Amino acid sequence: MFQFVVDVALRACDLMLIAVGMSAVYSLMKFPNIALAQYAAMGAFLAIVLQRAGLPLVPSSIVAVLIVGVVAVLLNRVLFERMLAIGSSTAMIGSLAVSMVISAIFLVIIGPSPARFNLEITRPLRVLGARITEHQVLSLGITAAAISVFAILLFKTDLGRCMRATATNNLLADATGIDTRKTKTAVVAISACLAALGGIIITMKGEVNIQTGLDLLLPVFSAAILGGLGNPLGAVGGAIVIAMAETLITNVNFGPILGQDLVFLPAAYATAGSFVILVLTLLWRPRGLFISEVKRV
Amino acid sequence: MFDFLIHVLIMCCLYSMLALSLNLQVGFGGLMNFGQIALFGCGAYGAALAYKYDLGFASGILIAVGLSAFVSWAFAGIGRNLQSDYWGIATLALAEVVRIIVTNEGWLTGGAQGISGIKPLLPELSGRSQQLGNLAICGAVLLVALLACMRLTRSRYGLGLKLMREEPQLAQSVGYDIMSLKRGCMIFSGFIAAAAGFIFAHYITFVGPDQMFSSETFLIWAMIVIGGLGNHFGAVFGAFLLQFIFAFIPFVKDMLGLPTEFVAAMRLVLIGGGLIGFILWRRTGLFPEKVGGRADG
Amino acid sequence: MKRLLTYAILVAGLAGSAHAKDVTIGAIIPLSGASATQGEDQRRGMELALEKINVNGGVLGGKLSIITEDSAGRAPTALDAAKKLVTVDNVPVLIGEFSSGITIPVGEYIAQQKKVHLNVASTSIDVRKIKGDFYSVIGLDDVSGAFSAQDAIDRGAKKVAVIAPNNAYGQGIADAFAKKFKELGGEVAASIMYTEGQTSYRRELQQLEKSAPDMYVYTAYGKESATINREAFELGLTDTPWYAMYITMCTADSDPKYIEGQIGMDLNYVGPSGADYQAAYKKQYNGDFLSTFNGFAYDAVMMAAAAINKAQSDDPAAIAAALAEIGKKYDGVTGEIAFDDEHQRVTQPYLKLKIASGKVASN
Amino acid sequence: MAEPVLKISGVAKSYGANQVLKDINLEVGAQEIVGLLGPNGCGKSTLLNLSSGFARADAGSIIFGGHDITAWGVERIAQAGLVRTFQLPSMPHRMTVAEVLRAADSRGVQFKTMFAPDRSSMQEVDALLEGLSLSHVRNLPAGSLSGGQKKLLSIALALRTNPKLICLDEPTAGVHPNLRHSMVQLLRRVSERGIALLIVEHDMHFIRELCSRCVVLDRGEVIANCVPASLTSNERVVEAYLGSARDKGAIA
Repeated sequence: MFQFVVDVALRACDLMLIAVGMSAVYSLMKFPNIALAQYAAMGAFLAIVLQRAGLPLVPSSIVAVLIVGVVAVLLNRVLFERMLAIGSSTAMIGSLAVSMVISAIFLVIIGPSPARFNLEITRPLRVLGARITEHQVLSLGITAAAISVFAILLFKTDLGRCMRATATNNLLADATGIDTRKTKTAVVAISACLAALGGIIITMKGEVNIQTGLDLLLPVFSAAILGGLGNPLGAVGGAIVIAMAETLITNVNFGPILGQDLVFLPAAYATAGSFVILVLTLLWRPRGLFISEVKRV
Repeated sequence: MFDFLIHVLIMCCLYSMLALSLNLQVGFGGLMNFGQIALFGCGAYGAALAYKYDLGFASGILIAVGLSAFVSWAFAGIGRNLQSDYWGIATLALAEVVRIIVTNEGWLTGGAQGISGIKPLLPELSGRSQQLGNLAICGAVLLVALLACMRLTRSRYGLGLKLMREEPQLAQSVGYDIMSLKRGCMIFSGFIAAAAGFIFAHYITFVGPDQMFSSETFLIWAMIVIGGLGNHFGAVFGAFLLQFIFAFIPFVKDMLGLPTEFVAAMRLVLIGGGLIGFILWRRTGLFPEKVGGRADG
Repeated sequence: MKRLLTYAILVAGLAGSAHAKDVTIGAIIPLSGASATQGEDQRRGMELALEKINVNGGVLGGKLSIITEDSAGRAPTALDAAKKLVTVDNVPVLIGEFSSGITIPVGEYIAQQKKVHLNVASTSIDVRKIKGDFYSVIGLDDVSGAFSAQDAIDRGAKKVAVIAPNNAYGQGIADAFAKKFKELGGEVAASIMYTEGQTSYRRELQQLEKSAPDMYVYTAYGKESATINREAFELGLTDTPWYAMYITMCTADSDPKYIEGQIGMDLNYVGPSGADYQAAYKKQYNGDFLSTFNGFAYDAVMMAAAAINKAQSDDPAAIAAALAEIGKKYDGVTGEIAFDDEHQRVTQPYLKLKIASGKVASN
Repeated sequence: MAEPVLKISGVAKSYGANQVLKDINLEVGAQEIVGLLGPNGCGKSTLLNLSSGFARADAGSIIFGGHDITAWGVERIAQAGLVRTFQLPSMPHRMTVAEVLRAADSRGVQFKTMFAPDRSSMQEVDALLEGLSLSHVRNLPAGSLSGGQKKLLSIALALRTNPKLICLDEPTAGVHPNLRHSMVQLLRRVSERGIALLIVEHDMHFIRELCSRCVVLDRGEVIANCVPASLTSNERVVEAYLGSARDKGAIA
């Protein structure tokens, strides 16, 4: 049973940081930024390249995260702000296009083979009957820490207050003297950094290839929408619900019902499951689980 | 060279149908469909299933029509009260669910191996005359689809679609049933996409889930954005343009002696970069929408 | 950087040989998309073969060259490429593609056009449906799956859990394995087809674990096998024996620590001429095989050249006739190649292998 | 009075803890022009939203043309003949004025008419534009019109649906004084065609000139229902306006 909890936690931690980033950037920019999933892959690739160049893991990760933050701000200034002036749907298509170009860059520079960190591998530890490796514990820790830092930032600092004010009412925030453009830039940078960190954490537990970003896109969207796009901490809950559903779908044995020993749904249906949850959420509570519905008139 | 040209033209016609269909949804109805390839898949699998279970050509058309009507209806249904960007994500997710089901339910669909050996459309012809026959069929179907689309958008139904795209609230307040407009638009354009899939299946004589990756949808998006949203000729032109470029990139590669990876990267850069460029610098595409239209006089 | 360098060398190489108008054959392989690693490996095999042929006098007194097209792992793109190669470049012989789902439609087109088609990677038994001058240089899944099943039984397995990619290759080989394994009295307790390209396969592995097998049987491409091996290790599944179908491909990208002690089978490319080939590959690309597919691509090019020389013509029909003659018994780097009535490779020598001290060794 | 075209009885509506409307009763007779007045936030717009289907009443019933439309959707109500205009009408940028007018007649637009040529009479559209003195903008994008022109256009759109009752949300707010006069003329002509009007308005001159009856709302309740002339002598009305909206000076 505890293994189930561990599995859910690990999967949730795959999605969580990127989903929180997605939600945060939506709260201010008001469009779903598809390129964010690519920022995750970019962070991982950069960190690997830096590690290969001789930097230890921690500094190379930090540098990679910062670079991705800068890239995100630049892309936002050069492209997304202009696209957003046309409309949020246009910006969404634009972000899709940007992620395709990023794919092409990966293809040319890194090539199609997967990449991995150079890490010492250990046998799994046994905790309450569940198997978990040091890297997994570490990744859970980093995720928890990053989310906590983000929450403190959001609720305890001036920047957080500006963010929340701008998210609630851009015009009003502008009128009260908040520099909304600066606030938005900060959020773009922070969300990209979160996504990059998320990508590094996933890669710490496995590997990254040029498909990783696009493969993550829909599960991350599911988590972010379930939590309510624009409600960053809701995405934490969304990621946990998605992870739970995915793990349940593949862990339930239908054998006894069908009179056989073992019958599982194909594991591919785990992702399908999260997409179905996404669609159902949109049908039932379009604004997500954790936002109370206010009907516009 | 001549035969290659015919092949390219056939592919142009098929993609033009997909572009026309998506343009009707996006350009006229304002429906941001990111699951277009699922509709194409309905047509392709209609042909394939009819072949696999030996049901004959006519029932293949029936299956294709039935499947595409159902999927379009479901797409429209989840859009009941969703913002367009949310709806886009939902359609992307649904198309992936369709692909996952097709991949995993091998007893019905042949699974990942797909269904091969489908009879060509003109089995009694062979060689070049068969190719010319195929081209004639594709051209004729494209022409019918184009005329039908033009007629549709000149009808009051088409005006209603445009009004819905621009001001849904206004459309409602003068008595348009938004859901019924969406459903009609999706189902009709679904038929065009399914027709393309149906012919495609008979043309390349093979259908598999690999033909239903979302990247295909993005390609069609690039075609209509470059061609001009809300302009039928633009959609067709965009499809021809991109197909021709893709078909002839390998020749450029041969001529300049570039590595083959160049082709792959170029494809992504052209789609992504094309989208970005046109969004930023020529939002109306090569053929801007005609405000007012011809039927105005 | 290294890639860029490779490009430069390639460009220079191609430019140098461009003026020789001699015999040109075509190849369609996935150089982008999900199977790009295998496609790259195929390209290397063909490149080595081409060099060897042209150093040794070429074909018909001139030079042999290959036009390679990317299929992007998409049937439409592959078909575009096939039509270009056939109708524009007018090649008599085509090699490719990688996945069966693409080889079949391409094969049917090439058969229609009455050209020679050499299949170097698609092992689905469905390729038997392609008529015309279609030759499989690689043994189909019925051959390799059956061999693996016998081998697993010989090594004492009674109850196995199978995991293979959910594509034409994986489904084909898993079915062939299960059929033979059951015939031999074994039990396949669980069989899972995994989706390619995921970041984790923990779920699949945990499902397998629940069936409590006495041996895990798997086959996976380099990209995914690295993840699978790592997670099997992390889940402690490696305490049970692991059997790899095509062990070189399955372990190529994995950390030695995870795969220590794995057993498995692979193609025998260490025949008399195979050893030289392996050495040449190592020297040229500075590393071990990326997958098992380069050898077949190599053999295909070599056989095509031999057939062209034997036919003394670049006419497809003549080449096909010569190829059928050569294909009665050809000594390739992947072992002896002989075709059956349907032009499919009948025998394929396999090796029983294991991983010892991080290296593939014979058992 | 003959059978009223619109009959609102006992309607209540709350948003959260805020009760916007309580037990509203209101009737509009056929061909009648009724003004709906009240200080800001008194619930006028909510009442309009409830009648036109943009919001649902918590209690009470709304009868229109003999049908209980309380739970109907916007489009069904509009098809039945009750249309509304918006205070700040927003118009399509990629459709011309003529196109929008042609589109506005949604009757009979269904699946089966998908490919039927648009038979809407251009003469009718042109006559409408003529009547509104908007002929010169006929082929301009509707979104490029001025605020006042948009208001005129939205009344024309409402007329195109062949309505029995039009609810107007502040037709004169932000409209140039020159246009105001033609607005009055237009609405008179509309009324002469047998169409009833329910007008939410602040401008007393406008109301006096046009309306045969006035209903005044305050804090979600009807406080007066009389002819416009007697408004100033109604204590509650005076109190409501002077008490809460003295600065507005709306009562002349």
